[in-house]
Amino acid sequence: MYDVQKIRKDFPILSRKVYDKPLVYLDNAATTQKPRQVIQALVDYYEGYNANVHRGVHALSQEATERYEEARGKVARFIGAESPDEIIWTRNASESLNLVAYTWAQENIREGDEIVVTPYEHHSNLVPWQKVARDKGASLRILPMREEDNSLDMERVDEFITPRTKLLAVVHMSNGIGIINPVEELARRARAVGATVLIDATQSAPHLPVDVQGLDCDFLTLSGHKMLGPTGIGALYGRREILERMEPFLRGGEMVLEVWYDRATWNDLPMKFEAGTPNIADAIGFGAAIDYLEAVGMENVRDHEIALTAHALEAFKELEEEIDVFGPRDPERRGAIISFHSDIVHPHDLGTFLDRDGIAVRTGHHCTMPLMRELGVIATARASCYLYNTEEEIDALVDSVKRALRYFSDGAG
Amino acid sequence: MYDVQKIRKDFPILSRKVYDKPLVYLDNAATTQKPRQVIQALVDYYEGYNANVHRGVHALSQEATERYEEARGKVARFIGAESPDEIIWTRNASESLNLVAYTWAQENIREGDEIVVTPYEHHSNLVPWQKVARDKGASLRILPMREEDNSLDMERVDEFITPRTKLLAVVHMSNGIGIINPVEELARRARAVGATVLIDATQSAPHLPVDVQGLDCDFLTLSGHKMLGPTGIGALYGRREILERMEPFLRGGEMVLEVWYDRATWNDLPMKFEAGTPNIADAIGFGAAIDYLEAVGMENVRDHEIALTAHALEAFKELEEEIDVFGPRDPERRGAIISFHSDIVHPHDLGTFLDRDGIAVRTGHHCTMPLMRELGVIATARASCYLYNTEEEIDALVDSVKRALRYFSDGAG
Amino acid sequence: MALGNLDEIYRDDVILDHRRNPRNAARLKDADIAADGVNPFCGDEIHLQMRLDDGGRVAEVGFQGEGCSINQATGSMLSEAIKGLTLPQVEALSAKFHEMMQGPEPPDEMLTALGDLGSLSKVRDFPVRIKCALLAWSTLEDGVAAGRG
Amino acid sequence: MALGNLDEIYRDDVILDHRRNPRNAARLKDADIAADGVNPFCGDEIHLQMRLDDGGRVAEVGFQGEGCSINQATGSMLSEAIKGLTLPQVEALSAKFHEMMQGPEPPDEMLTALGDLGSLSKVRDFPVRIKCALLAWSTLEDGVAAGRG
Ligand SMILES: Cc1ncc(COP(=O)(O)O)c(C=O)c1O
Ligand SMILES: Cc1ncc(COP(=O)(O)O)c(C=O)c1O
Repeated sequence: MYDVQKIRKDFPILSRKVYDKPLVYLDNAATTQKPRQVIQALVDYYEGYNANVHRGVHALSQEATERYEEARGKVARFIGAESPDEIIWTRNASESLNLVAYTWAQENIREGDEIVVTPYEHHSNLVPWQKVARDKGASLRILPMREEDNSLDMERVDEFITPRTKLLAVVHMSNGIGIINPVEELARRARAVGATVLIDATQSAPHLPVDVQGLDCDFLTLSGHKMLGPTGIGALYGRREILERMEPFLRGGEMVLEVWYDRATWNDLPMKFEAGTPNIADAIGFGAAIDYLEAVGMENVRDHEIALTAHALEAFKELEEEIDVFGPRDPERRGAIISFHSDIVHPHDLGTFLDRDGIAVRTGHHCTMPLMRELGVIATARASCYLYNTEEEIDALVDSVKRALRYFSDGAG
Repeated sequence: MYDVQKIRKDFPILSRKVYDKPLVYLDNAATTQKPRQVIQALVDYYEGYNANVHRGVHALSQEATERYEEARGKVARFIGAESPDEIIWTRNASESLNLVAYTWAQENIREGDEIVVTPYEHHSNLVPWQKVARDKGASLRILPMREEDNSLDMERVDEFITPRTKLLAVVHMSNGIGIINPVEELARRARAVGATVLIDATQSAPHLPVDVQGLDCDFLTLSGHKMLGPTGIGALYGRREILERMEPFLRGGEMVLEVWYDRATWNDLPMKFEAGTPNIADAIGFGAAIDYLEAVGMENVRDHEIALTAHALEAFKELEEEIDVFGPRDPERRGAIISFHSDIVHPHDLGTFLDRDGIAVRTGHHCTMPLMRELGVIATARASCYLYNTEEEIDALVDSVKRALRYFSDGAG
Repeated sequence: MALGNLDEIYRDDVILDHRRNPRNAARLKDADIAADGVNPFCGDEIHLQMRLDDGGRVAEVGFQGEGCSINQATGSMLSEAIKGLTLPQVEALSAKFHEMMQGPEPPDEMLTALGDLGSLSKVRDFPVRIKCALLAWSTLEDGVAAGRG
Repeated sequence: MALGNLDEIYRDDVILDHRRNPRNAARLKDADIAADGVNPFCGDEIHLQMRLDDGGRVAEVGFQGEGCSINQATGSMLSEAIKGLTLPQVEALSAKFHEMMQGPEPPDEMLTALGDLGSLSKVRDFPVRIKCALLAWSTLEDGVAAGRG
């Protein structure tokens, strides 16, 4: 049985008050809270065995190295990678994407090639490709969106994924409006034309089971802080054959085998892509976050969030006149992210109102400006849930939104 | 009065035992231990106000943003930068160096230009320039070293820093042998020929007062974990005029102003160089580390370490026959890093012996393979001190080294 | 930091008036100075145009914006306040406004001297919203700096 | 993990013997297979050369190295152990050695079967040093793989 109250007890911050009201944290698409198990993993590291990894003969270094590499193994297993060597530590998903853009893409994209993305891309899965396209004389193609439910128009995919497609770089779950894209199908089509496939799973992997073999992708990105882990640690999955053929990205200590004044040779995977002292503590913390998620079970997380989504969509129906909720109505086709807009009150003013009720939502473009333009708005208010959120919290949100609408339609807006 | 025992009490790990012996941690050039104030700053963040920064209207996000930017201000003040905008957060010093290599250097280094470095460079301040030199048809010049005391031959500097010099990229304190280079003088010479000056202060800033105005440098690098801070956070100082003219490095969320499908504009400094969710917790932890160092006082740290160095050099004199200690004899010209070699026992075997006595030293090339070649060795054993080390610990080291020499010259080696 | 009551910013008569009846909303053609600003964190936009008279004073202003109440009200107030000022005076006013929003608690005389703009000092109690009140001013400063060459 | 006594690796007669009298130390000219390895974490080096006879068996071996006791002793033992083996047999032996060092606690028969190499199982009690014993073997494997083309 999924016991959300028991889960909540693991998160110290959830008992915090904001303006004397209980914190209702619904900003999980931006970053998630951390269970005490993760915080304790950091404390244990710094109090017990902090040392630089890989190069030390002493006991602390040995212990740190073991726990650090163990964490890499956890990430590998969590997404179904064949080997921990296919997991490169990065700072965040943005760095993971830039790594591919600066290496694989610079080496493989040529004039006339096309890079296919969706309208939902986070800036971090768009702006790096803009540079690649400009540097190489390639172009970006944007898959078309259907007006009705803001989902991809799968019937027109063949116009966009063609033999000219060299890279498909698509977001799995949109942080902007919560939609889940049919990435398996897109990957299949891209493979059929010989393209390389990158999946931005930054927003999906925290909330549903993700498996790189099932998705049949070449690259996949993760950010630890979006899945109960510490800030400052992310990962790039890369298929071994591809990583082995790639040039390194950052250069320096750890990633080399031998160095002379005028040249150097590279270390094996995964170190080849990791220059300098890694973020040891947070990698271990990320491992602890994965332990936590696996103990709860990703299927259970997903089921809980589907139920929350259904509850929220139902509750927002009452406000249909005043509020547009973006994305499909079917909770199976989306994450527990409710992104909405009202002409009565600007999202910022709404955000301030909710904040005073202790409710944390995000307002703005969510780093998806092109998507906002497609939706015809400058910004939305976005409530995003995680495994510790409850239906009562959704109710508190909806109640507060209702009062805000009254408050601002009384002329304040 | 400098009370080393009081300082030690702030470091939980120092009361740890290794193989039932008290830990003697002398691997500070690799990474330093953390005071409880830094660990607590991380816990406070995760338990009290963890949220994504900059874009939130809610209370947690506001609090996180304030503390995070406050930490940037602390780093700026610590090294005498004119403004927090001149501090770019990175993962570590290696990333800081690569940032300059991928942006400023790619934009400014041209065919025939020369990049001047020293023989002491850490791989992270050498391998990135090798790529720049190769990409651009430029070349690397290595300042000459004097045999006697392994210091730079300042009399020959003019042969190397010439009008062809475009960049001087030099380490302040060598992590390999502890020598402190006359970087002010080198910077002055480089400025005189119109070169840009980068100082790798990764190893010096933790141990002595460093001031970017006094050094008159354009870039300077730091790594938090080498100065009591968490792993995963470093900084690049860049003079504002230079940073403003530079293209961005990593692209994505946070570093943009406006994004369309086909183009984007950049945010102001420092965000222009920071893509995606930053390492919020560890930046705040880095700030706490700086608070700690400032409370002790960098002059006091330096004095303590000079005393330790003098004590160690004196103690090693006894072993002159069996052991070579690299670098100058004058403690004012070096950090508290004793790097040594003996023909009787390979550094690794020595490291294992010391480890069993609870003494953590590093053995190997210390990511300075070219320097090792200059010294005529493959590896050294290196004991490196910090503000919490004591003369008794040095004595324990020397005692253990003596016993090791006996053990291995009895035929085991 | 004091906890501001929502009414302070959302029921304030002056702010409400500017919000509902934005001044100088028409886009100026033949502007001497034009500037566009965007808040990178939320996407709010400001568009400003100015025409100078022969004495170098602001003769006409145009202001259009997309954004929250604070952003919109500030833009409207600014468009009135800068009329008749020389460019150095515009910059001095902007500095004064920044001081009111981010400096130490502003004295009453300061608020009175700033007229309608003084009402925005209440946004100080909503720290995350301060940047909403500053966007129009930083856009203005960019415009003046660029106009100067 | 058991805590190894230093004497186990530093006073072991077999290890000491190989360390002091390295076998096959001369560099082989006209080698059919040559490989060089370096441990990226410490800089230790291994240089291996092999000559094969007409039956594809290792006829002659050269081993030179710069490094710690474990590294040197392993290289010397390896250079003896692979003589007379076919390349697939060399690979099988390497796999066996890896298993002894990194697999579950090796049974006595395994150690006996491995001869001198069996003495290196004591390095298991010094986990950071295991890689010192593996460098020669991974260098060997690289050489065999490259030699096969
Ligand atoms: C002088 C010097 N430069 C650069 C570095 C690289 O620092 P990091 O590993 O934190 O990137 C080090 C670390 O050993 C160093 O000592
Ligand atoms: C779908 C998606 N991709 C990429 C990112 C970037 O992640 P990070 O900020 O951790 O680099 C995010 C974060 O908002 C995201 O939601």
